[in-house]
Amino acid sequence: MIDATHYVVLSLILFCLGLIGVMVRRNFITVLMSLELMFNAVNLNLIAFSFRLSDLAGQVLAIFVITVAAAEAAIGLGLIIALVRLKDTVALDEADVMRG
Amino acid sequence: MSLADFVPFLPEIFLGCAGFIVLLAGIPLGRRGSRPVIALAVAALAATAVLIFLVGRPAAGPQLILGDMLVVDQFAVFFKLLVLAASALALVMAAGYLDRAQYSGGEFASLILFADLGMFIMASGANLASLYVGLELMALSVYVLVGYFKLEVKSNEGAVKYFVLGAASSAILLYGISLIYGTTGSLDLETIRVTLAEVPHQNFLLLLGIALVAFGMLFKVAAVPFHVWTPDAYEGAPTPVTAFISVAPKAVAFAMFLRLFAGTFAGEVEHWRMLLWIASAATMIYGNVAALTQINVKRMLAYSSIAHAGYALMGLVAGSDAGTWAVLMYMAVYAFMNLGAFGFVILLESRGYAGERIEDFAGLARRHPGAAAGMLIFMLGLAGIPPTAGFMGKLYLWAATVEAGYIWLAVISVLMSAVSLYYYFRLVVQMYLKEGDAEDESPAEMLSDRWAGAAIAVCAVMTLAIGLWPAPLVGWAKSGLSALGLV
Amino acid sequence: MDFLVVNFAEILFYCLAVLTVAGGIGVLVFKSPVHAALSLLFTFVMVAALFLLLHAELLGAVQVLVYGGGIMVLFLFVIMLVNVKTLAPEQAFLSRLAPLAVVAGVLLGVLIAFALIFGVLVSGHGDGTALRTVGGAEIGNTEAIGAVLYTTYLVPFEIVSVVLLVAMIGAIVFGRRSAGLEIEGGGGES
Amino acid sequence: MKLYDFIWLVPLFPLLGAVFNGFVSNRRGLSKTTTQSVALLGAGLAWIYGWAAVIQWFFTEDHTRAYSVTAFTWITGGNLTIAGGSTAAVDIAASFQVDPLSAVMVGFVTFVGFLIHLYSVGYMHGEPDRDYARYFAYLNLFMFAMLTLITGSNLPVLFVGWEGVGLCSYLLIGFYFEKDWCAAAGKKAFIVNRIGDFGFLLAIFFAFYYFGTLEFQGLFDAMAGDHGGHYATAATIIGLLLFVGAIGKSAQIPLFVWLPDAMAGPTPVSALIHAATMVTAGVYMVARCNYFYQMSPTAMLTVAVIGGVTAVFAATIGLVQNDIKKVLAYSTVSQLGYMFLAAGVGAYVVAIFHVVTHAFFKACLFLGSGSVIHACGGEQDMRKMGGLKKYMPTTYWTFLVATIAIAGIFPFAGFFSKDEILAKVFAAGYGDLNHHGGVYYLLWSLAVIGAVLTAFYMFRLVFMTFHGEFRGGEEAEHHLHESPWTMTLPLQILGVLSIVGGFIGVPGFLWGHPEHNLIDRFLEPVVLHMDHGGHAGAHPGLGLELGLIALSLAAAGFGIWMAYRFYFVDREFVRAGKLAERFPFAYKLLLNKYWIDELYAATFVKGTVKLADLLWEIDARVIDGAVNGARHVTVGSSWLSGIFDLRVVDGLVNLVGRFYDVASLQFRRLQVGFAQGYAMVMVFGAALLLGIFFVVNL
Repeated sequence: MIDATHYVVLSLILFCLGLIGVMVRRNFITVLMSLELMFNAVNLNLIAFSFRLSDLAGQVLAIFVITVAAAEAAIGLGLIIALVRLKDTVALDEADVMRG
Repeated sequence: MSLADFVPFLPEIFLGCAGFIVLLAGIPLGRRGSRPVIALAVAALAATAVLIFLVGRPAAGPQLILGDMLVVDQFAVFFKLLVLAASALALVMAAGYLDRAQYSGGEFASLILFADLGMFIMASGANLASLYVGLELMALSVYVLVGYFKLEVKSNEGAVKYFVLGAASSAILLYGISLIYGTTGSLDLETIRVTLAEVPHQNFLLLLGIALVAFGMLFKVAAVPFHVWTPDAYEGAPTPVTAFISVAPKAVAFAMFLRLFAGTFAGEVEHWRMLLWIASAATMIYGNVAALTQINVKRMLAYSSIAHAGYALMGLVAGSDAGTWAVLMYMAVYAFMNLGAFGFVILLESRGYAGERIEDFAGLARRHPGAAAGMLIFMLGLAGIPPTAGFMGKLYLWAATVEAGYIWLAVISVLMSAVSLYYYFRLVVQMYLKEGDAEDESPAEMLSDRWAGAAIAVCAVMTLAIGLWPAPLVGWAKSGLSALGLV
Repeated sequence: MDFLVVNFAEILFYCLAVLTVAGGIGVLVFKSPVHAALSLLFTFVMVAALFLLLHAELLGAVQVLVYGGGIMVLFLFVIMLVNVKTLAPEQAFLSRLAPLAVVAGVLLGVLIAFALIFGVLVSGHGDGTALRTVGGAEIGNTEAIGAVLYTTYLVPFEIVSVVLLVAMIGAIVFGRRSAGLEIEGGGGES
Repeated sequence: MKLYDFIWLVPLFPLLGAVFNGFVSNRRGLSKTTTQSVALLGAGLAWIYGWAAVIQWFFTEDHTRAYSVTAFTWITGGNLTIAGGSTAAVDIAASFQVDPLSAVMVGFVTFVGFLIHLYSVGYMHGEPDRDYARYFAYLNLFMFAMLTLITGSNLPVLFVGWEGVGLCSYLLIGFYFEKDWCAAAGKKAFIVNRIGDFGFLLAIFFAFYYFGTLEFQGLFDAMAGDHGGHYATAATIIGLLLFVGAIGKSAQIPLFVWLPDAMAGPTPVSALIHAATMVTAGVYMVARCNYFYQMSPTAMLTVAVIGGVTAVFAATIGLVQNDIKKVLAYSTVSQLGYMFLAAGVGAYVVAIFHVVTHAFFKACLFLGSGSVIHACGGEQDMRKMGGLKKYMPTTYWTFLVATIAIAGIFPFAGFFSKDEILAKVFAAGYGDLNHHGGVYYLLWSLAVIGAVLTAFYMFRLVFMTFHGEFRGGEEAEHHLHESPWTMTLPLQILGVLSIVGGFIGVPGFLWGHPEHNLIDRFLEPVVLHMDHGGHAGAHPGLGLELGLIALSLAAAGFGIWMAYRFYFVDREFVRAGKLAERFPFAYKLLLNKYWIDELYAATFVKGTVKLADLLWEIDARVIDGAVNGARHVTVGSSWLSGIFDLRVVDGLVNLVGRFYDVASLQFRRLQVGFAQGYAMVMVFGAALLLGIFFVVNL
């Protein structure tokens, strides 16, 4: 029987992949994708626990997470468009006017 | 759930509707500058405050409403009113600023109202789901506000950095929430608290969940090492937005922090205390020391705001009643001082451009003695010199920390607030002891903006009044404590 | 064949898990953002399948519809919109600090894994029927979620609708071209 | 009506004046007449009301208990657990008190403060209207803070005043915009004073932690009721921390460096703040909290040693300064050292006595120097003065009187207080106080040397400024004139007080009537009486007392005689110049530090080389070696103290600043500038925190 621990391990791997993606990709769009990966990892956790507990709360929270992730993606993409208009680039590390 | 359940929720409903109306009204009203629509938004905030007084207060003791999603208590009321005051002041300060930069006020004001709605939910959430959703509503509104001046490189850059880091940190927070759900079996704060009280052994998965939630909260209050977004977001954002986000979101983040850690996870205090101790000490040291060599006032105030988060964290480390209400007190005090300080940055203009450099303050005492005196009050307050409110706030935090036996943390904070005087007084020295460069370039001038001036005056009066007469605020902050008995 | 039948769930899980992780790695390593996006889409679908294994039928559907259908289209749309240049595989698609970043991520992962090894999950038996039951009658996952979503979780549900409104405002604020305002610092194609 | 029920009015009057001048007069640029009337009214009402209230209190109330008035409740904060497990309510009132110590302080602070306001009217008349209003607003604000400090009846209220006077001091130091100077001096003053405040704040916490109250009377009662010495540790901790605060505010080793730089402010400010009142706040605080020191031999010894060493150390620096205000500044540091020395042997009353007399003659000296600077058109270098006696007789005579007073010549004010300090220190050695008798003997001999030095540098100042020929050129000589009456009247009043002020403390036991020492008897209830070990009661006999008095008079006389020889008889100061040539090593360092001898050589010596050679030939052989030797020692020690000042203390202050600068830059490097770098900082930070978290919870 596959128990929740398996899912948690999978979710951990996915989460770390997303986290590393946020840190290593230069392209703002792929960074956004990596963020989505992290949110998916969380959802996997929530739903695995929801099943184990036979409790719907986890699934409901997962729905909220998906919705918020969608909203976040919309704002992120809006920022990308503004960035491209200003600097003609999507490379995240070229936004480095402020430092120190 | 009955219709009566909705009555204490009316302020939030009203605020949401008001946000929508302001958004729509901004289209026709916006042609005459941002002032009409901002006046409308401030009126809505005032009406919300009245509604809170009428229906939003707990009749007797904390009360769970709407499927146990929210709790109505004094604690939440305290933060809601604080948020309303801070937003109103920030909006009033923003009016002239937006007009000068020719950005519309409709979206701006409505975003602030929506952010306030999110903060209300954060302050009164009794379930991890509602807390999370409120937090995201606030965060998303603030991302947009930071990048609101989309044609300015700094504003966009600040928003990009804040957004990427904020989204990553909210994923971390969510991961922590999921682990707490997986180890306690519930999202309901009260159920979790009861479950934790029964856990006989220490569970690393649970501790990990608590730690990750703490990381998410530390990000929101801008504590080391999750402070990295702060200087850039604060510097880049339009200054009224900086004033707003350095105060209101930080205050409600502390509200949520307290509700979770002083309430729900209080049983595990011995486990997480060390974590916050380190974060608090590191934040105080980092914020104050890094601020020393800043030459941009907004950036300096950003580091100072990091440092202040460190002070307030001491109250959480203390983990006592005294510590809790000291944090409430400190947040209120800090709100007025910081809003006032940023208010002057909003008003200062140098050669047709925002006066953000420290040198722009040179010789201000001669040209604008009133303004310089006001800034002096805020700087004294932020540095914690009596008889300003800043001293009172720190005093209670120190008392709570020392009482809980964390002498070293108190010693670090006293030492660091001594260091802080140095950079706050760099501004004072500029204002009082230096002459502006009169020959080669025109010195920075204070704009005459009656709205912003009035808002700053309110902040100055509050800073002094709380310092001289803190008893009412203290009483009010203490009354918020009964809330934590619930969870 | 017995082995396959008896252990069908396990085999399915491991296959899906491997494919999910492969998709995730794809997001990290594909140079072209379009390829990365497709890899992400693949991951989303695999995760949706995992949801089905966990008796979360509605979530599985939502995952495919919202992520696969909505968000992914948005991504591709923006990729197409912003600039053709960015479509070409990038010379330097990794950040300056990539090796260090991988170390940081792995370090955090190891620490979390440590907690996972020594931690204990809440006890439970994994009964899928409870996830389909409303008021004692077993009707279906979607109805069950609907029942709690519109009663207990009404407040967050409404707030999420405001979140979407804010996202809309944000997208408009950032995306709209404003007449009368000039970009300082030059650049851009506006 | 009990006037002293409203003692808080005393600080309030100047506050109102400050508010008016700061917000109305300054903003609207009202005329000088309005500004000065309001300012004088604020200070004057405080003076009149303060005296009236104190006098009424004196005749109606019991002097052994402080009469405390609560204006309003200031800080409330529930119950805190304190030492020993009991709880105490945080309930701090903005309360003010009248007791003998406050009465004395109110008496002279309001009076001297008013005189200096009056003096400022003349001195600052050349400023533009707005600056004039700003100046008086600060000055009134300072009076408010200082009066709060001395009338407050608990440590937090005292702290409010403490910070307030510091703030006004900074504002007034920088009143004249001098760019290069203020960055360095401001930095110095901030860092130095904050170190002191840090100690003070910690002391307040500890006091509350141990005693559960911060009221002076409550603390006094707690200590007085402690017969088993339970609070000895607490007293040591609190006493030492409080003393850290006092060191910062009262400019003692090693935190004295800010005071000489503070002389850049207007001269009346130097007189009021940096000589007569604010800098003595540390002494007041130690005297006010004497019960902690009485309970702790360690704290007492620390106070005495630091005070004694500072007294001599600062005096040696004063020997070679040429800036008239710098000499007075180092002299102030030195006199403050005497006060702490007195406090350190348990003679708190004598310390306060010296505070009072010092306020009279030092204010007179500073105001006199201001009058001189005013006449010389802003010149502060004594080598460009000389012969001013005939141009400004009033200034000269008042200055001379004050100089005699500070030198300690009978029957001027300084004699009584300084002689009593010397006597008490000697008695401490004689009585083997706390079994540290040897140390106290040593401190006594230091203090006697200090008395010689004081007399020397003060008379050097007088001779260089007022006697001989004017050396500032003909152009400047035409402008020399006596100052207006608003400036000379305060000088005359203070001059008279410098003569008669000492009689409030005539040591009556000399003729067998101890009760004749008014101030001693009056202030006695403030001090907590303790048995200090050793043969505490042992008093030196009357003969010994008289011997000591003779010795201190001789010391002062010797100093004056030396100054007379070097700077009066030898009009061109040639002998001093030649001496410098004899010790080239010391000379070179003095050259770098003080420039005195270099300028002597360049201006005076060069023209009269032959004569100088001749004189030196005679001097070196004929004049006794004692003069030579004494001079040698003083030059050497002032060189040492110069090195210490320059290298060690400045070095430490700079090191602290440098450390923070470097740390700040290093910290800022974390802020790499792009989002992913930040994300990495966060993740590494999270991993570190998580690692610690797990290890702690294993």
